Amino acid sequence: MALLEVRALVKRFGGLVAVNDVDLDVEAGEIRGIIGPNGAGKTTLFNLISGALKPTSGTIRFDGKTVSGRKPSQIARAGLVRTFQRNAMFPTYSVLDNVMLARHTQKKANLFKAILGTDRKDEERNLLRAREIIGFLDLSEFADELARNLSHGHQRILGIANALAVEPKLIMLDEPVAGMNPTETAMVTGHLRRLRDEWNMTVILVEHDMRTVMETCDYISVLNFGEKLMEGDPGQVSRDRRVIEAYLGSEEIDL
Amino acid sequence: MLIQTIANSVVAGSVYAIIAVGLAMAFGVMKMANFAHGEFFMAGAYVVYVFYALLGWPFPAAVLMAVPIVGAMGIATERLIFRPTRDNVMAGFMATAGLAFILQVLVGQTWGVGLMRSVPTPYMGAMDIFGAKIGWQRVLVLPSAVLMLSALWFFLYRVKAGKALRACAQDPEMARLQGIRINRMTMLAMAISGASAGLAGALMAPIHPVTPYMGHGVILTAFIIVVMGGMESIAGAVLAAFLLGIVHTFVTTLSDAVTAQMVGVACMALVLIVRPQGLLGRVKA
Amino acid sequence: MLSLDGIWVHYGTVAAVKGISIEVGENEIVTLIGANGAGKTTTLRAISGLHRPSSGEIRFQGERIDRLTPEEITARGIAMAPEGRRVFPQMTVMENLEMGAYLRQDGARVKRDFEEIFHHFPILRERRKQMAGTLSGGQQQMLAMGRALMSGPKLLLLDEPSLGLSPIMTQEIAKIVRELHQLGRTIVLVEQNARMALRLAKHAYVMETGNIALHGLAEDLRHDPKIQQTYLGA
Amino acid sequence: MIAILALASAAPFLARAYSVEVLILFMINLILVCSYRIPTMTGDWSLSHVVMMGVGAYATALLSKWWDLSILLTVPLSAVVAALVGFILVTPLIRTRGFGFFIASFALGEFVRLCWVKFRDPFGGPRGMIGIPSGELGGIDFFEPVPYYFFVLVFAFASLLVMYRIDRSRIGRTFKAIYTDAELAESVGIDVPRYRALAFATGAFFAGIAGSLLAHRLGAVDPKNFDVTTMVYLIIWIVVGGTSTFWGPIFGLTVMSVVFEWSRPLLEWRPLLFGGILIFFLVFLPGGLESLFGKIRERFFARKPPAKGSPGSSAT
Repeated sequence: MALLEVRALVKRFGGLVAVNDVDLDVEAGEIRGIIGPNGAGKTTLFNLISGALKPTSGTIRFDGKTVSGRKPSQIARAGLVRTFQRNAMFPTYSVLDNVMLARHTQKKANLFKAILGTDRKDEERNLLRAREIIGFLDLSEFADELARNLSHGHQRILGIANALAVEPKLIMLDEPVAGMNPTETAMVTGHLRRLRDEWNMTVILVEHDMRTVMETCDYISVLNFGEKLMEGDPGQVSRDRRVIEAYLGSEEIDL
Repeated sequence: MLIQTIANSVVAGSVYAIIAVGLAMAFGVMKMANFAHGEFFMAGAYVVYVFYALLGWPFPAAVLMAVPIVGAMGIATERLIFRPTRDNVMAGFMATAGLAFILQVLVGQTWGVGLMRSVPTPYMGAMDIFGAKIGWQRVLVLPSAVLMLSALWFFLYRVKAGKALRACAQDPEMARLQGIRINRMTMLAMAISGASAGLAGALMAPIHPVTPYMGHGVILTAFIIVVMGGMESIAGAVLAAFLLGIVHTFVTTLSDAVTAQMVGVACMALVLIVRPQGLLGRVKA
Repeated sequence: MLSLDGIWVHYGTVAAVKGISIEVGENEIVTLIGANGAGKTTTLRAISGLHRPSSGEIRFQGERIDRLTPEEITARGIAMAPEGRRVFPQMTVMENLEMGAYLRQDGARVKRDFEEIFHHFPILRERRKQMAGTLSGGQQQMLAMGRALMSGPKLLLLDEPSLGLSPIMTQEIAKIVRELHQLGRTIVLVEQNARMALRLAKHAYVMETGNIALHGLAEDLRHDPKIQQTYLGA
Repeated sequence: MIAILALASAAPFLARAYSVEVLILFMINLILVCSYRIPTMTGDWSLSHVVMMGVGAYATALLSKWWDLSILLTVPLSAVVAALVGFILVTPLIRTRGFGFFIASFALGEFVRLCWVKFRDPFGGPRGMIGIPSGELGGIDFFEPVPYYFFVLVFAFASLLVMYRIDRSRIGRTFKAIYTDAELAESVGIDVPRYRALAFATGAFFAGIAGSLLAHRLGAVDPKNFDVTTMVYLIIWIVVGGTSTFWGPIFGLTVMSVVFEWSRPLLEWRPLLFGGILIFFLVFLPGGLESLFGKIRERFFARKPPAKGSPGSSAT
């Protein structure tokens, strides 16, 4: 059984069918790419899986439990955490505090304990783990820096750190390398591979930068017009005639 | 009795519609929420008080004077408060709460605070509809509302500037790409918004106790209507205005005015729970 | 007619367009192609004034326009049919077209332009009383183009006109673009559909991560394997 | 801290009787203004907060008149009642955000207020209720200003301390995270509606304490005391001070209380001054006075801002 199972997923906006009958199986421990030309339905699919949108029909099962129709916060606590296209971090908090904040879901906060300060033990354990996550993503030297003072690349990596803080089984990344220079991009792809290899993390990657997708993903699903066009490994995908046509347009256009 | 109540509902709904339409319009175009809208209503009533009761102008002329005067107040509010706070709806709204204070003091200190300024009724007598008696002054409100709403409709749907205003409300960035100047449109919207509040106040002056604080009751009703109608939907505001007019009048007749207000708020809470975007509001994609 | 010289555009701290230069001659179609997120739309938004460049110069008919507001740029004769159509959804087709002609005073010629647009897009005449928000994607695209044309522009900017459209509809749009060009319009066409764009345009610029990776005659680029590389990365 | 407490303890013996009354009112307002900041931490600006204070005041009136409860019980019980009413009110409100929340809370607050006007029994109708006992403790009659001053001082100190702890706790940080980026907060598993409701009810709890203390002092409650005009004054305090730190509202209240006392000769013209101040701050200094400190600090000490402004985990 796959970690994430999407079955016959449909999303309509008024008359527009944004996602049409999509099936998806993501196995534990793989890096899965989801690509497709502009307007293919990637973002909608992403929002459906993360719970930001409710599907018109179809089911999403994660880790054996049905999650479609749940709130994003519930899905996150179930172990499926997303990142954002924008730089998603709490800008006026330090890097360490960002990750600490994201860890708050680990245990229900208790108003009285918080006032009396008796939740210190949990806090210490959280702090240890937060430092570990930051260390894993090479952000240790910025631990006390305010998030807004980081470079663009490091802000995006902090977004990933915030996602990891929730202790997910699967992270879904929305264009993690957008706007990055080649060095930063290499940094991120390196982290993703290490996450898969060392932490056995499952990753879904929605990304425009094809080089990153082709170099990083184990398997790729291609969307077009809201439907799944094909699936395959990077080599198969980049040679596929339908994929090339979806991106570059048809050769047989008649003018 | 029933007919009387229905007739009263229609009158109440008409006034509410004039008031709420202006509020919805300003919010629709550039998210301008005017806390002093009730004070604009009050200003309209005082225009009638000054020109009709003090200076002895004919009543219709005094009512018409409210349009340019309160409209100009709307423009001034746009320039001095809404434009500098354009990126923050709340700041603009709170600042107009300050404006409400200022207007109350200015009016109160000029014409007196405690005194209920009563404007003599220009049209005595009552109309008889199937046994129901409605004072002519109230009857007058209905055609005025119809006239005003039709004029607004005509402007928004038949006049180029009005269409531009709608374009602005739907997509300000695209409106700019057509060459429509946003700043002019926001001024126009506030002018109309102010003028309509002023007009409503002017019409109500003879049948409503005229005091510097008469805006208080108005603003609550107006906001309930706008929330129920869908914040920026003008048609929604008109619909909600008449619904609330009916609710208020019937409950007032059966019970009392305070209960009517409470039922009104309860209606709003119900709409929020069942349909948070309002009766005719749209969900933003 | 239009020239961009060393244009940089930033969103916050992120550079979306990194010092590009583009030339557009009178009566020609110039296309900007490239994968998603390459900076094409940002470039068009900079030309139309919706996003101010952080450095560089944009000149239109010899005058600098990069510090003007969108309203002023529209008044100078640049019209844009934006990405994702963005018609006024709660206005009729007719009203949308009228808004396109908002700045024009020459009533008689406006009337003629209505006819011309209905000639190019007969469906719009049929649907002229329908709310724009209820049109299909292809019809909305036609309306967005029609609205841009109603301002009587000297330069037409088309942002991804084929986006999300079926191949048949795409072909339809392509034909109309060619017609417009043959009638003497100057057009900047931003497209992801490279094969279509390269057959329509004379000159082409291929964008990649905010830079211009390639440029030249569209004819020469059409069979250049590098194009496929910039799209598919392999 | 100790210095302030010492000063506060000495104050009633140094000041005239009138000033003691002013100081009592100031401390009640201090609890109110700080409690208002709690829901604003999540980004929810409510227009019904003084009504929550009113709930506390009415609860005190009923509890002490009907059951003759001790003042030691009426104050906390009234706070609990206010928190409960807050919880009920916020349930429909939670579906709205930002401006919609603002005006919907206005209407719901009016609903509560209209209940007091409408039901003569038990709320006394439009004129409110009178004859609320001042309370006494161990034979000390709180009708006298000085003993009551110390009673209020204890509650104000305790309330502020707890609110300060909340501000610094992970719950406070979660509130602020929701304000900064609700979508991101949701994505890392924070149940945003639950925390917003919690913030609102917590704010109502402390507003209830303020209301209870006020009711005991005035001996009467009047629905007009908790209307939108009072609410606008509360907004003025918090806008003048700013809301991004714990100290902003306190600072704003202090400054505006001085202005309020100083402007007494203006009589009925006074609201005009306050309206003008509100507009001035929103248009020219939207961050409030506290934002000036940041600007000054940046200009004169070109170093990283100290940990005080940033809710650091190491600070507590």
